[in-house]
Amino acid sequence: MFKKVLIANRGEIALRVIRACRELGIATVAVHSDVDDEALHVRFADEAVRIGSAAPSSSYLNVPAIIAAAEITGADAVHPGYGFLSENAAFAETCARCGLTFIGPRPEDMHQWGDKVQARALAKRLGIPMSEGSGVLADVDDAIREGERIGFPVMLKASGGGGGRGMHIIRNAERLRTAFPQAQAEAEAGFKNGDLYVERFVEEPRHIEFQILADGRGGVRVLGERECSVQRRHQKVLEEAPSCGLDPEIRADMNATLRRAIADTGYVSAGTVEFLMDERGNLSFMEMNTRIQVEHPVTEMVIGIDLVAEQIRIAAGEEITFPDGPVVPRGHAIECRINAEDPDTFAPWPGPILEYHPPGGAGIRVDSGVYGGFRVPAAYDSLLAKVIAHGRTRDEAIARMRRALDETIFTGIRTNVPLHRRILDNAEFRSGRYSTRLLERMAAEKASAKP
Amino acid sequence: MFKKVLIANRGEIALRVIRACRELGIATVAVHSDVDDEALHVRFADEAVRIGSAAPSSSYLNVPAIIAAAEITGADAVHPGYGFLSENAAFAETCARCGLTFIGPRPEDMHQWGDKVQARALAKRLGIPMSEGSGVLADVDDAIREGERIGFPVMLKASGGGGGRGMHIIRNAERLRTAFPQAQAEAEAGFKNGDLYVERFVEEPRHIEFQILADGRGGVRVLGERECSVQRRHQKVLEEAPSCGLDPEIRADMNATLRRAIADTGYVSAGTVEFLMDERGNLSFMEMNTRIQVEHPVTEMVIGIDLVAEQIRIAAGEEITFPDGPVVPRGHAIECRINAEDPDTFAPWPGPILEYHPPGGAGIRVDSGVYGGFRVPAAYDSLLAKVIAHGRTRDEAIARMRRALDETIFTGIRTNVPLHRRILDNAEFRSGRYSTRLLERMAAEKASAKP
Amino acid sequence: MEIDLERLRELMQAMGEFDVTRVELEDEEERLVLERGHLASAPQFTHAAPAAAPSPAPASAPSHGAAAEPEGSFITSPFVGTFYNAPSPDSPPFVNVGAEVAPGQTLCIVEAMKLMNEIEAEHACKILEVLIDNGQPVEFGARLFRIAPR
Amino acid sequence: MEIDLERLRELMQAMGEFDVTRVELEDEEERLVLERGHLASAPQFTHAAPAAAPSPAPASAPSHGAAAEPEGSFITSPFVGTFYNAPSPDSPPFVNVGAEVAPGQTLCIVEAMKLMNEIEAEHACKILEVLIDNGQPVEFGARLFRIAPR
Repeated sequence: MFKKVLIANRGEIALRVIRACRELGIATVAVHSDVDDEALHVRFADEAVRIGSAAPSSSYLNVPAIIAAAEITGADAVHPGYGFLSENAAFAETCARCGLTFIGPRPEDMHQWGDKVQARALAKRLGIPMSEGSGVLADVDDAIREGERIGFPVMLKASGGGGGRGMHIIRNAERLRTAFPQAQAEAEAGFKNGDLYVERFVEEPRHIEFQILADGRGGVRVLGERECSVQRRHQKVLEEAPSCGLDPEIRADMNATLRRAIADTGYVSAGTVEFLMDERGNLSFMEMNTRIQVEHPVTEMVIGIDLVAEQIRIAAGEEITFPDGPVVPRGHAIECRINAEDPDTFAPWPGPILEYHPPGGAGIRVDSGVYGGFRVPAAYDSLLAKVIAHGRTRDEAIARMRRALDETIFTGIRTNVPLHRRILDNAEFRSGRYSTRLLERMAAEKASAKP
Repeated sequence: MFKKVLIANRGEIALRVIRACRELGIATVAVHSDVDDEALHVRFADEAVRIGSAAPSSSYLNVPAIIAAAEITGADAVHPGYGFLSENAAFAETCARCGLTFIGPRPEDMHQWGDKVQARALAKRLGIPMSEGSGVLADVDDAIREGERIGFPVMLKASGGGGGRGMHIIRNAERLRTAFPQAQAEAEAGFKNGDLYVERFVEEPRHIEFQILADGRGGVRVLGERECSVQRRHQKVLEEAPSCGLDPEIRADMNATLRRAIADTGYVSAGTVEFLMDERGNLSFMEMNTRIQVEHPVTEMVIGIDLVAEQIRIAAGEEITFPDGPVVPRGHAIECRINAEDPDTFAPWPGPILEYHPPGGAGIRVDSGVYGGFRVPAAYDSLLAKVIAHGRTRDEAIARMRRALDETIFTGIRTNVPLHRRILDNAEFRSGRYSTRLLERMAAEKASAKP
Repeated sequence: MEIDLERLRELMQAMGEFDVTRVELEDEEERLVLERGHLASAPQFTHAAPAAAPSPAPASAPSHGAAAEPEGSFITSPFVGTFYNAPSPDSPPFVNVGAEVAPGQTLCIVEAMKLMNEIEAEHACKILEVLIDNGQPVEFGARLFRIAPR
Repeated sequence: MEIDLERLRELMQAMGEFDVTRVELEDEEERLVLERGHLASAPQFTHAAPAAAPSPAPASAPSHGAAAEPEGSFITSPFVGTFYNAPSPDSPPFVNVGAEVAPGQTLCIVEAMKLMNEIEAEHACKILEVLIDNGQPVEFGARLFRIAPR
């Protein structure tokens, strides 16, 4: 097992990794920018190294500084968290070259799953269900031909995109003619890769993803699904496990398919395969994320396994610690991402937290990266804390989360707690039959309700 | 179901009940003394009524004021929490007379289990294993006769005592001769009842207790045991579930015995049967507590049931919500009681909490009744918060609790967090083979380690 | 106003030395209050919190006498219950505004558990204001009457 | 009202010095209230926390230059790495205390990932103190030299 792990991240996920390390008896090194001198991960790690200034490029994305911090503290492994360098294959390679274990997949896996077109081709080969779609489009005419073959509306996507960036809904051929060059230029500028492709567009899609874990020693687990359809502009807001929209037969099929796929490719570490579910309940592959995800706790709550601890153990060459077999989720879990933002305009709201009272009690877990008195920096994402509620049933989890939000207090800054309250009270959400358009519809209702 | 519940308590247990009520859709009324104007239960209840001054007799034990508060707010039920009026049969009767449902057992059950001698006689009749002991002692000579029959050392106990009060270890007949009149006078003064009895004294006892639940409609559950041997002067400090000292066969026997006993007596609501376990693993009945207990969360963590919600539902005439069948604890849970006290001298340490950071993350539950900025009053017990850790195994739960304590921060007051750290690091505790004398022995070791 | 800075500094220094957090001095002509630091700031924080916090459901206690904070002396309720200004619905009130009240005189009733608790004046005083409406609930310490002591 | 700004400033300064948070002065004609800290109290709280809190394991960062807080101007490290005062173990130091340094002159090396990063003086200055021992690790922003600008 590792003696000392450097966490190349900040906020709640840095705390999450520090906690897993402490429970495994591993010393921890936090790295941080100068605006994070007082951050919680700095306070709670065994050692902390200031590596740069506020701009991520100077600190949390600054590979030489992070490696140097590992060198001077004698760390033997690096956990990248999510975001920042977590899916950067070059960083993983650099770690390996410098004698540091990167706690995550092999660089080649990060590479091939990171490129949208390669990933689609690989997934197809592995028998993972796909939406109808094209290869890389040669030009506008090719795009129109493919669009007509698949049937409009289609989604025009950038090969290098991800997380909702570089995507356009196209409802007819004329629109495609104007949108294509524009999207190409955007992709060129944004991802340094102008490749585009089209896919069938689903009007009321649901976002379903499967948690996988593999130890590279023959141990492979598919740990059930998460429903992440409560999204705003492709940013997840609230997640649950299991999904109440997934057909049990499709769930069983997918478990078998993904198990085979992961075993075939020799993938190691934790990962998530994301799917879009159409109105008839059919899944189609979106992407594979080669990291631990923000919403991993909802899976942990229903299966009783510490995924980050497993990830660290696997990186240290150990086997998965829990037996193979069908995964039966115990109860239901919901996660609310509490962001420092205006609950209506979604404008980020950094600044000093005057008072902080996290929720507690039966069935409530809080993963936070802040404390009363902490000044939320403007330089990073606005996630303050994740509140996770577990119950025997979905209704119990909803009731529990509803009361937990009532006792979640932040003063000094604005948070999206009121938005979460509205979601939990929304009839469509409560019914369990909702799509990724839920929030959009709620916003429209709210706007029309005002005179 | 009730529309509005008044909580006749304060601190973490008042919060605990408010949480359960909110999840059940029940409005809540807090009552409070004037020094608790800013207390968390006052802030989080739907309504709050100031009922008296700091002295418990003027507020939290003031029956007319509590009933009046229920009347003016229109509450239809009262939850007494633990301590204060929770085992006061007269209060339960007054509630009933005033048309309020007392959320707890029937007054007659509270009465018969509350009197030590009646309780012993009842337990004996119900086939619950007993330590060798006497009936009420007529005089000193009777005491010596009984002591010699049972064999010294014996414990001399007051019928009206409880929670460690009114107990004396007697190692020989001569000592008994002097101790008897003294104990009688104490009992007379302390409990208004001079009755005494003797019991076999165990040198290395463990405290084992079983959680029971009965709905008065035929539903009876025995929900496994808790180990509460980490005690200081008969005050529990840390509890776990399950016990690693209990013989599985005895556990199964006891489940069957208690099930029958509860069904036979027609007991309703939650309750706890406390046992003393001797060095050979034999249990003997100590007492039955007719209330929810401080340490109920460790049971909740391993069985996944909200005991307070069940208690409220039962009082409203509903059935137990989970199916009958053998209770298999899922994993292991530990609770640390965080008190405002000096970790070495145990002197209470009331005052303003300047900064409060509760632990979080996977497997951690916090039940607290305070916040940063709250001034802990000197008038009440020193329990600030309960930290509960759950793991797949006892070792995992210990590791988790250990790191949770490291991130539990209170400034401005002293707490017993350092004591809990020492307990978790103690080899005897970690081995699982420890008795109620653990803390005493640790204190002696610490004292002798100092030059 | 003359500020004797040197004396003030000395006083402040002494406060720090002995960890004194508040000094109040008053004579016929002048009044001086000094408050110091660390410990003083915590209760303020406490106090500010409930007001500033988005309380899940604001404690709508039946009668928070302190809300408007009129100045003066008060008779407060020693009981939780329902306030009655007269012995029966048909009777005239025990006291009206302007009444001069003798020690031991009944001012009102606070009813709880069907018991009519008569609240009596401890000292002689004049009733300046009746702060609770007839039949309204009151909590412990609620202000019932504003008075002028005599 | 006449505002004696100078006296008030002095009083304010004294308040800061002795951590006094409130001054109230009143005489027949005037009343003066000074309060310190409200807005400042939140960051102070923040700041006090890490120091006061029983940190599970105090951040034993390789080099927190700010610890002793000597006064003056400093040259800080733009990199995380290991500090070397000379180009090789056998060479004399790039600069010694008392050295007058020209802009662009190499002062030391911070090594990271086997790369020797030469730290140069931006402006002309005089070296008053070398704050890091040879071969010691430094973090971003760590103070390397105390200097006198010229």
